[in-house]
Amino acid sequence: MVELLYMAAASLFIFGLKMLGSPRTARRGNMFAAAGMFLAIIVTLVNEEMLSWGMIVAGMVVGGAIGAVLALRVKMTAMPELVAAFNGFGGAASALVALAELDRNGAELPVEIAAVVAASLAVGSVTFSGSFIAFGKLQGALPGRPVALPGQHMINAVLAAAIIGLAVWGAAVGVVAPYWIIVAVALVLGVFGVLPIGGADMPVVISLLNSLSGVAASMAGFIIGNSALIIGGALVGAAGFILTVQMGEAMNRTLANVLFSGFGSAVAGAGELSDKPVNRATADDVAIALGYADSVIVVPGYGLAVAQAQHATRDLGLALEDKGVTVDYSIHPVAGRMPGHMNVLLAEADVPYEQLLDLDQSNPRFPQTDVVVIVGANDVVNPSARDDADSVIYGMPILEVDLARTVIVIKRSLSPGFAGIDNPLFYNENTMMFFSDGKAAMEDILKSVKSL
Amino acid sequence: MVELLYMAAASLFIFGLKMLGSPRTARRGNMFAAAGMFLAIIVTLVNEEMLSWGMIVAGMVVGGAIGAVLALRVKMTAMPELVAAFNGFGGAASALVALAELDRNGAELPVEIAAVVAASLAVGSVTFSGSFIAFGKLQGALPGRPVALPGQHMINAVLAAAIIGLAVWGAAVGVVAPYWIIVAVALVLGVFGVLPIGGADMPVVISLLNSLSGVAASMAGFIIGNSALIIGGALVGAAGFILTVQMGEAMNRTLANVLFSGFGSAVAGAGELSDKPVNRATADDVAIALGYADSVIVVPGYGLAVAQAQHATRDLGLALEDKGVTVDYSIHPVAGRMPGHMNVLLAEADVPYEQLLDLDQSNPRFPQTDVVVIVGANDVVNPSARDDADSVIYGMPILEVDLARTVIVIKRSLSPGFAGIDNPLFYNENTMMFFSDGKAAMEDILKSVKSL
Amino acid sequence: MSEVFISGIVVFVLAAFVGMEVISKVPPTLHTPLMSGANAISGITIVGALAGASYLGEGAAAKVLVFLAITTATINVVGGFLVTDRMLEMFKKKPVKRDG
Amino acid sequence: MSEVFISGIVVFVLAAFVGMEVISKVPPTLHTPLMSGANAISGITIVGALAGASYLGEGAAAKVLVFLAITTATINVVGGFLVTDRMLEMFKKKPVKRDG
Repeated sequence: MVELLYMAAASLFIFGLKMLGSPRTARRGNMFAAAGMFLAIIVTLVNEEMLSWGMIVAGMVVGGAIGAVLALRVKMTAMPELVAAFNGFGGAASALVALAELDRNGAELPVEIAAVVAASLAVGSVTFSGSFIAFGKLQGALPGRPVALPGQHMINAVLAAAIIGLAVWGAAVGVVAPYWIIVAVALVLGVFGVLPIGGADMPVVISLLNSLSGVAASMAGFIIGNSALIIGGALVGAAGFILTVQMGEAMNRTLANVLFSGFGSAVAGAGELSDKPVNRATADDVAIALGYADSVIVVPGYGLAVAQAQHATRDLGLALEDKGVTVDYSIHPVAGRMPGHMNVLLAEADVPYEQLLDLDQSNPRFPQTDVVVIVGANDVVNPSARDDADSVIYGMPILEVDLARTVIVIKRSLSPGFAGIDNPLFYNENTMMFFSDGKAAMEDILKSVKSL
Repeated sequence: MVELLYMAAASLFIFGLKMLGSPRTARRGNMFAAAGMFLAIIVTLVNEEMLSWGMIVAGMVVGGAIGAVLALRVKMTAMPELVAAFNGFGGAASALVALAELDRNGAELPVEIAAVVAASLAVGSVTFSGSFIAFGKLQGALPGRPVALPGQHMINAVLAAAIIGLAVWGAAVGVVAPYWIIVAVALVLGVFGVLPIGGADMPVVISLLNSLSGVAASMAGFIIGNSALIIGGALVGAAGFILTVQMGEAMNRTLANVLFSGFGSAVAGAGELSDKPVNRATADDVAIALGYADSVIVVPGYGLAVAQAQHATRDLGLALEDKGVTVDYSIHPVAGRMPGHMNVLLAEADVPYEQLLDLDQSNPRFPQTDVVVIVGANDVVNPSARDDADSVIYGMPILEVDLARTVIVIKRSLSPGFAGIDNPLFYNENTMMFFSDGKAAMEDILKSVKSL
Repeated sequence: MSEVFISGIVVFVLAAFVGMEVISKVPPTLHTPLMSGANAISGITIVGALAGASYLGEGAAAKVLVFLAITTATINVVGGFLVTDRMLEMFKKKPVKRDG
Repeated sequence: MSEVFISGIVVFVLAAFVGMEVISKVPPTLHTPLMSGANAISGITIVGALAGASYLGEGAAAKVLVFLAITTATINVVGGFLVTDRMLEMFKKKPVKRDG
């Protein structure tokens, strides 16, 4: 009976995930999944002989309060950090469950159970420390650029091999020590694994950590023989994996390349910045170009989130629409710091769903577009990815904004994007550079547009 | 180990089914699934202590020979019959497995096993007899129109209730007799269930029987505790169910309506045939209309299959293309006697995949099409479904051929389609009726087109 | 209910989800081969028939049942995969010989 | 390997298939809420933490571990579902107030 109720909970997860995939049903889908979780918790509380109600209530109240405050207070621009943190807590919980089981049963385990205990500890710990490094990078407490020791890959490979060796030791000898050492090593591996990854690759990293948190939960399910954990974890593991692969494809890079290339580390790709002249523009110049256009497409990037410019951007869009200009928004799959990041920000600013174009919808439109406004995006509009076979980003699908009649780039300076390479777009004849903070720029342009 | 190999076989089934869903990979997908089956069979033969090699070899040789001959000899027009027959054999096999287990273990079973034995016998037997009734209808040995006793639904409901009663008896008392009676009753139910269903509803019936053959296999899997059967059967059961629902949607009818309405029985919907005049046309008239058109769309229906007219139709299409006419083919989801039936026939005649349009692709095209040629289709092009709220087929999505400039209907007579209702299309100003057998008509028109 | 039976239910439900998801977006053109391929997969019941053959006693009834089960399941499996392949071969033909 | 463990593997594989199929066609716009909702589901490990609480002995280490497990899992579950709902609420807003 318990098993069947767990299966019902897992079915709610499946329906919920499925519904999360379509705009019309997404919110109900989330509620389905939450209902499944509620069911699974109730079943567990009723079924087990709970000896420690005090601890359970305390843990759930503390955890619930922290979770609720974080969820309700977070700014939409900080969503990637929050999801990273939640991933980290999930990984930690799975590792802790494995440790508690180990504490209870001792380490003399059948070999397959020893293996999943080790896997749960390793994956959970990597997820925990890796997520909090990602959190630190996203939040600005740690540098966003790749940070690596010399020979970092070799070090990481040794750490991974050490975990496998420790798991074999634990299974063979049946003592607890190696498992605790696995936790320590895996925590270090999580740190060393994420530190060398640049900010622009965060969408891949967050997807991967999400997937790993699912795998850790699934492994914990094998330890305690609980199908709800196995199914729920496998669903998330697989879903996160698919998203990770999709993000990699959106950058034309393999997962291994993202994780191990130290892509965008200053040394690797800095190249020389061109000293060709650029067309500098003022807010008035930009306002004139926009106000007299028929069609405008806005291309937002992570800079928009940093500058909190989503509302100002939408205000400008509305003002232009009042003047009869068609305004749309083109969003590259890896724009921002997690998959779909820009969509969330623009949705927060009440930009209607229909105006958000994806890569495939956007590219055929640029040649017929009068003005493209780029706010805080760089590598995803770099024509080198299409034209320059020597470029490190060659082959990455980009938004081909250079085909539009006029391109306006709003940027603080000419500094390169995370890929560390120059962007020929900035030096084009039909490109106007407006050097400013994103939000201030939008407000200034809006003022000028209104006085046209 | 055996379980894991079965899981590998099941994974091959899943990949195979997935690949069958896309034209590029379909053939490889079928081979994947076949490889999974081969693996499952080998694993079973190696694992079990086979005491009866003679019987196994004999059964597989006889079955394999029959299957291969049927598969390699069948005409493409007879594909629905063949699939129906294979469904029937599959259902029979599952019921026989259940009977053999019953014979071996006796009838004193745990209640859940008793339930799946009864389910396996009932579903397998209904699938067997229902499939062969469908086979007979499709093959012409039985009348295609609905055939029903007075109070047929009531009789069937009583039979279904009897099966449940017998299952309870079997589980409670632990004797073999009720199970054998279940087989007998279910065989009758299969006959009575399919006889009242008209030929035009066969796509739904075949899908449903397909689904049931999967369910029967899955139930047999529960009896012998074999996950390969459970998974394989559940996959087919679910896939067949989805197809059944899609076919129902393509007719704007619920499954219950298809199964229980006796739709198209002459009594229910005959209405009066209009005595308005029609425009009769000769092969020469048709050839002139076609030869001087810019765009032609051919709408095939079951009549095309009956007349074996697919090659003649394609020859005419090629001749028209030689004259610079654009030729496409619009296929209604329930055209023919099984889902996708017309596509298979036209593929057999080498019509390229790209020229086969589905419902959604077709309807926007008709208003820009010069001539539509309807061969052996009727209800799926009946404008009453759109215009006449009193029609029994009102609301069914149709191919809106009446929006084309000229419509040519090739038909033996003015007799109504399976829905038993008149078709106002035939009396339209811009409709030309060419009364003839489909194949002869195509050949005559081809001759005339060549002499244009 | 035995543990095996319950885990059977879990497996059944999950496999049904997989079946639904995998199929729901198949283009109508492939419906016939899809159905006939799925039909062949439902012949997996042959594994049950073969398993039945492994503990056959002396009873004639059992022998007949198992023999028929093996035969009908094999018809379904062999015929189903072969005819599906035959159909799909036609779909693959290139639109070359336009001179019909 | 125990039967339970093996059927766990079967369940794992099938659930992974379901997860892949369900996700593979999600539009980019919904990637963030999808990920955050999936993340909340991975908090199912709370069930393992609660189960751990049911056979707690006297050891202080075990108590600390289980308490932390319950707390972190609850953060993940509660926070995950709430923030997903908050995001999706924004997506639902109608494009009405065009006067900004």
